[in-house]
Amino acid sequence: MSPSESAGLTLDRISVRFGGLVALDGVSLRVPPGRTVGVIGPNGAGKTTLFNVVCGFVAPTGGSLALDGRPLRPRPHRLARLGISRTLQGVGLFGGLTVLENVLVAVPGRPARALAALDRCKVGHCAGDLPGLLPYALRKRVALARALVSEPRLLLLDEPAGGLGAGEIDELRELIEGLSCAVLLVEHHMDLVMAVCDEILVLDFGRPVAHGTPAEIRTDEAVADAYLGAAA
Amino acid sequence: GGGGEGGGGGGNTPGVTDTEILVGTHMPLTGPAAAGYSKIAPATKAYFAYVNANGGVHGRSITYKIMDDTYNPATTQQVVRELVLQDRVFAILNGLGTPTHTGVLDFLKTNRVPDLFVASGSRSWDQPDKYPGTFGFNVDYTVEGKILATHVKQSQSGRKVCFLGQDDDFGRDSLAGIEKVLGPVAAKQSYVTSNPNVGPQLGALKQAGCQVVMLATVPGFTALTLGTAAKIGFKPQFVASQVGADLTTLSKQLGPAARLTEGMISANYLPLSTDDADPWIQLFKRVNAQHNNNAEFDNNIVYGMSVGYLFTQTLQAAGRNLTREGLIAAVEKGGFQGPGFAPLRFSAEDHSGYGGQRLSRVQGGKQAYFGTVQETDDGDGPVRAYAAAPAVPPQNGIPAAP
Amino acid sequence: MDRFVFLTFDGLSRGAVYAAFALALVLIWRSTRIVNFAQGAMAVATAYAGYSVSAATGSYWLGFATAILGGLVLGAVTERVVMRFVDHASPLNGVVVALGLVLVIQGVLGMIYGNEFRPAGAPFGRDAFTVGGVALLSRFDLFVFAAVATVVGLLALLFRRTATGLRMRASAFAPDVSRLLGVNVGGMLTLGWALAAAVGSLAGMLVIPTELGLHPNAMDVVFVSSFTAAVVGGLDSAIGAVLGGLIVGLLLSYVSGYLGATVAPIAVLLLLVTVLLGRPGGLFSRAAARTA
Amino acid sequence: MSALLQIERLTAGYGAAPVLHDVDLTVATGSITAVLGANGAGKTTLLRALSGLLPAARGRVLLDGRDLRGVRVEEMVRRGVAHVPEGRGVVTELTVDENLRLGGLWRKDRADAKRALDEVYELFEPLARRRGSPGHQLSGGERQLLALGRALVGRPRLLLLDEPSLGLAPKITAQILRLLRTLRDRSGLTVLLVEQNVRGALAIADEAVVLALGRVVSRGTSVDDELRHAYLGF
Amino acid sequence: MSAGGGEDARSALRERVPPETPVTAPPRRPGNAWYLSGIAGAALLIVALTYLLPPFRTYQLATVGAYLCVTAGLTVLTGLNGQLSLGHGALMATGAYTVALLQQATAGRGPWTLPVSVAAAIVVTTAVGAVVGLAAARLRGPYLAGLTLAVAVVVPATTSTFDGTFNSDQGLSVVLDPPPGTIAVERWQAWLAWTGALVTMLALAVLVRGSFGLRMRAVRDDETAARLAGVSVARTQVLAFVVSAACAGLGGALFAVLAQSVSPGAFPLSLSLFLVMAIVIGGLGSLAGAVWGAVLLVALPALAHTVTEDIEVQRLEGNLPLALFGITLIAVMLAAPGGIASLRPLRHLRRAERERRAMRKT
Ligand SMILES: Nc1ncnc2c1ncn2[C@@H]1O[C@H](COP(=O)(O)OP(=O)(O)OP(=O)(O)O)[C@@H](O)[C@H]1O
Ligand SMILES: Nc1ncnc2c1ncn2[C@@H]1O[C@H](COP(=O)(O)OP(=O)(O)OP(=O)(O)O)[C@@H](O)[C@H]1O
Ligand SMILES: [Mg+2]
Ligand SMILES: [Mg+2]
Repeated sequence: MSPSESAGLTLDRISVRFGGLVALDGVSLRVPPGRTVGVIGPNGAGKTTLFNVVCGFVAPTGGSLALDGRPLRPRPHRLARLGISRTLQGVGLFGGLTVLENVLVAVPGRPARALAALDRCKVGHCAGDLPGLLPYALRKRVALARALVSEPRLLLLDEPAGGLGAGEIDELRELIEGLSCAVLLVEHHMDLVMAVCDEILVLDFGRPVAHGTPAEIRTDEAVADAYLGAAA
Repeated sequence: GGGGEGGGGGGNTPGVTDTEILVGTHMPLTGPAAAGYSKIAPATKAYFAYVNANGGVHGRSITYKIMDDTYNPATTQQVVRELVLQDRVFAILNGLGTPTHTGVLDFLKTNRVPDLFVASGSRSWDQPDKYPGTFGFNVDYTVEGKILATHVKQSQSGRKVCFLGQDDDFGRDSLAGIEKVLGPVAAKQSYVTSNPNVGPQLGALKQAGCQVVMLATVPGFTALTLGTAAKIGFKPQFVASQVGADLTTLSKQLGPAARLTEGMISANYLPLSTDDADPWIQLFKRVNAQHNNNAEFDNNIVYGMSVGYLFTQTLQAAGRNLTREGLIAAVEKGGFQGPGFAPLRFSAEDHSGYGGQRLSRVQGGKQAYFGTVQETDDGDGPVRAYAAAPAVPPQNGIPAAP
Repeated sequence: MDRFVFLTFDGLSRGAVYAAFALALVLIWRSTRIVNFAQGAMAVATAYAGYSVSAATGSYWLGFATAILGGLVLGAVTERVVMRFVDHASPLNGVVVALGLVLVIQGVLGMIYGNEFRPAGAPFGRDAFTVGGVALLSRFDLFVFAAVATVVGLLALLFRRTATGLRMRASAFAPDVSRLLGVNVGGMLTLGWALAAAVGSLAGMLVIPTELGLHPNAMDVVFVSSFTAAVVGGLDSAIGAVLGGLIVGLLLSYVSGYLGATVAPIAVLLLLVTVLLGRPGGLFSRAAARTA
Repeated sequence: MSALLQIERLTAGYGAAPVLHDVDLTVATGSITAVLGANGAGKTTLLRALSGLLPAARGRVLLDGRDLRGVRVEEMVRRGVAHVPEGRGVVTELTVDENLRLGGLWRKDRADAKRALDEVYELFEPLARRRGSPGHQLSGGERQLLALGRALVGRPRLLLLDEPSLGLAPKITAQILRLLRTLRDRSGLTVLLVEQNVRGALAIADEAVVLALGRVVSRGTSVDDELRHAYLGF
Repeated sequence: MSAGGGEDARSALRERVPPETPVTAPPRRPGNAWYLSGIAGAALLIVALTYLLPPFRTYQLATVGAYLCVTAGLTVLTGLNGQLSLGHGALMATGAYTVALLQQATAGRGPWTLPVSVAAAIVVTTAVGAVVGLAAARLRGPYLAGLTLAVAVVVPATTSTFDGTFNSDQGLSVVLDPPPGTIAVERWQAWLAWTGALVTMLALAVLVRGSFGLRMRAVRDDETAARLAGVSVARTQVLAFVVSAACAGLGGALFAVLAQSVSPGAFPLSLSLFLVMAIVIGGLGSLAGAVWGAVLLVALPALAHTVTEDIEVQRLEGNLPLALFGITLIAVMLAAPGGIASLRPLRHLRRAERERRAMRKT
């Protein structure tokens, strides 16, 4: 493989089982640098599990991972060093830490960078507050700032638009479009996914059922049937 | 000494005024170790109340300050310092427990506080060179072990003798005394107070075919041992240290199983609480009724009052001009006779306390003495009969000045 | 061999007693998510009440019933009067209040009854049946086993089969959500405390006769062993508590018998380390929660 | 149509400063009311005040014309009010089945509670697959379904939904919105629907209320463009 | 004892209620210089007190200092890192015995032996703490409590199993040189204890303020998020345990020096439990709370005894103070759930202000 071909994150036939439940079943995917890849699928299809595999929370029962062509054995707390960061479905902030401290955890001792990341996500003015008192949308931005502050090469976003209003989703879209790093995006908000993704993987019951450009996915009947329903 | 002057030691002896002598003690009043012991200090205090009600000692009344240390040596440190530094007591009397009291020996020495009649049979109190102000009271565990073992040797010869003891100085010193007389025992087991199951130990003794089991146990564990032995059908002759052989305590704890104490052999140096014919018991019962809320009368109360009596004796001997040095000199001068029928041998070289015991046996649900008083030392000296006649209490129940 | 058999039965009868008390801890953990450090002291308090009644009436069983009923009442009152007002924002607040309760109960018992041992009656003989000269179990031991089995059965029934059991668990995990679903959370907590204290009292009635006797601190040591047992078994599992109790009982017996009594606590620590390193939630823990 | 719920000058909040100011609102029986508003407008606070989780500082709430003051939270379900809180409220230590059963425990009609349970399993097939799994294993969307299903097991008359579409796949969201409409039509269910998915909510709502900074700034059958821009961001 | 989980359900309704803000972590925290001057002020105050107070009060002051080392370390572990330890009494015993043994071994070699022994006590306890911490890092809630409880219970067993070294129940005496010059013993003891305490406080304050403190609190709040932010949960927990063990070792060493003796009875399970009570009642996670806790550990039992001293009724002696002590604990806990350190009126003002700002933002 040439370096350009192996650059970025590669998932090769990843499978995950929880007891009798097959959460992922032979999923292969490549996320080259700078590219935005969407992962969509019905609830319980295995999207978050896929993230968990990349982050090392779940050990795959089959298949392998590679980063820049080298095999990857991820451990969550070492991801940042590999240039990977992730947001959690929901918020996942530290309730007892101020907003600034929440971000500082990822870049200890560098408040300037933390503040810059907060400003970039338009929550710099809340730096001294406890996240519990902020509206949901602002909390999600803080979580995003914490993921961005380490300047990752690959960003995993798990439902970043969940709970956001239309205006806020627009702002989020601009923010994602402005990122130079690769992005792996799990999201149920189709407008956002279609707008920002270069390619989309569709999972159903842990199996890849479609993979293509947004335009291709939009018209894929299997996808419409399993995931989008009549609403699409 | 100027008999006419009022001031104790020129007025600057701590804890002593013209009208009062303040003494303190540390005792476990609460917590797991309090059982039995919590009654001692109140009994001593009751005896002092009796003395005070009858005019006190050289015109001074005795105030006894009891501090609860829950048998925790760290707490003992606190409360003894409070007594000495804050309350400025004249002396510490009858502080209870080996590990607890060991910790304050140095402090008391540095502060030159008389440390009288420690309530434990450890040999540590008898170190006149190192701790000139500290005196014991109890028969030490080794002496007791020798006396009990001598009886076993004489009356149970040829039988298999074993030992069960607490895993501390009590058990160790006791066993040392026993083995001085009997040589190595056939089997020995130990227990820790934090594990109230002596089944495995007694099972082992039973299997070893023990016929006599000598106990160095606290009352709770004596009862437990008797109960457990009965449970597994093990019926040796039990020979128990005085520490854990108070029949009142044992019967109460065993409840309906109190008959298990039948035949148990032990030894003591004070009259037994159940011996109503003894004049000391009559005196102490009177004091108990008047000044101790008529608390249930047992050997702990006899013990506490005996300590009170001895201390009153030493105060009388120390004279009107009371100083700490004077008190220690008075104790070292010795010659005290009181409720105890064994020799109290205080001298400048010996700070150990009672040096002998008389054997007792439980018979028909009552504990009774038999044989003569025996005395010995904690070395290799022989066990001998001690012939002196027991003292009778003075008419008013208060020792007179010599 | 005889020795081994003897120690095994000795350990089992001891373990059954730990199991009984561990069950009470499990019960309150499942129904309130609190490790009740006052459980031992509460059991002692009711055992004293039972003792007083037994002494006055001469009937063991009247005292027994008094203790169990007393447990129900004491548990309910403790929840209503004290625990309800504890701010559970920090889970340690409840622990500290429970420790405070221990001191109060022990102090009050000491004031009423004195810090001395009192005999704790047993309904059945404690003399063991012997087979081939080896003492096995006594009738009292069998009574303990039967009582423990009954409690395990009833608890399993309560938590697995009844709506009340479900309500109790839900209230413990998520009080606010449970209220939204119509569960009387306050009532469930009271019930949980009452039942747990009653089981604790039962355990106390089973334990104390095998101990030194009735004393304000009588359950201190038992609490430690039983808590260990519950942790070994997994605090959410009644079966785990019983198994943990038996394991701890056997271990203590073997170690005391073969190595000496002083080594026993060290052996218990090693047991805990071994079990918990393998299964951080105890032997009967469920699968670890999903984290992300 | 009669009013099921009347809110009069309701003021409520956390600590000293109120979040809701003098909210007036009437909700007709058998209607779906969409409650819209920017983040932090007070939508969640309104629902909490209605179900009694948050005591009102001032004003009152009437259900069937009866004042709800002093009615305990656990009493509300018996009056037919079900609240699906923000963030789902799945009891993660209990299994899916236990969570669902919990929703119907208060009902006297055990047979119907059982029937309702089966209906939920039929309706939400992902839950049926995971009956015995503890809640903490579920995916985000599965938890949302569980919370909704649990509310339905109680067959409420008034359903307070706080962002039910959060984390749900589009197909399921649509299914749920359809379901609400069906229930309204068939059994006269009344719904107060807090949604960020404004389009979807407006599509099924009979009425829309817009909250801003804790005050009702608009109500009616539709939301005009100006408000849309001002408060809803599109 | 953490309620096992229920995260989802709980956060659904409570997420907005912030947990008790750790007092050591206000938004704008003072700099190191501020701490240094604070410590210097405290040192002056202590010296002054040792000249003003009578000897026994000075001794109590010294005891507070020794306790403070332990409570400060424990509150960091439990309050900031979320790990409950019921075994700190055993760690204190480790430090105390190390000092006793070393002082015996080096008796009469000069005044330098004491600092060396104390340092060695810290090192040994740190090592023991690392072992316990390694096991503890895998455990949560009551399981951690159970393990540490077993550690606490092991002290007497160890001393009697190896009684050749530790001398069983009776323990060892600590050989000490007399204080230099004409300094009174109690005053000297207070100086020693508070030197240790203030150094501990300074070190912990700096540590808590720095990135390690941040990591600890992150781990306490959300382990998953902490790991994703690059924090090694296990390492943080072990380190926190080690730090707090070092503090306990120092505290235990000072204890031995104050008491001039060590024995297993001085480190019972109840000591470990009282330490936890002290930090909770003082104010969990706050160094100020640790000070309150240490003061209470010394003052409250004494106070309960003094109050009841004049009541002379059979069976009340000892028992009444005990009950009173318990009632006080309960009452304080009910009245001040955040601990005494949270009671300062200032704190409320500051929080209210922050909340108001948070609301205005929206
Ligand atoms: N640790 C686990 N143990 C057991 N089952 C699990 C575990 N983690 C995930 N699952 C199951 O695997 C399936 C996939 O879960 P996952 O969280 O990946 O779904 P998802 O695609 O992210 O769904 P959603 O859109 O609802 O978030 C689900 O059915 C879930 O219940
Ligand atoms: N527990 C609380 N303590 C203090 N303030 C709170 C609390 N909960 C919410 N708030 C504040 O009340 C205001 C309204 O919050 P609410 O949750 O009702 O908004 P919302 O409209 O539901 O927003 P979202 O779309 O984010 O869910 C916000 O400013 C929020 O910061
Ligand atoms: Mg997901
Ligand atoms: Mg909301």
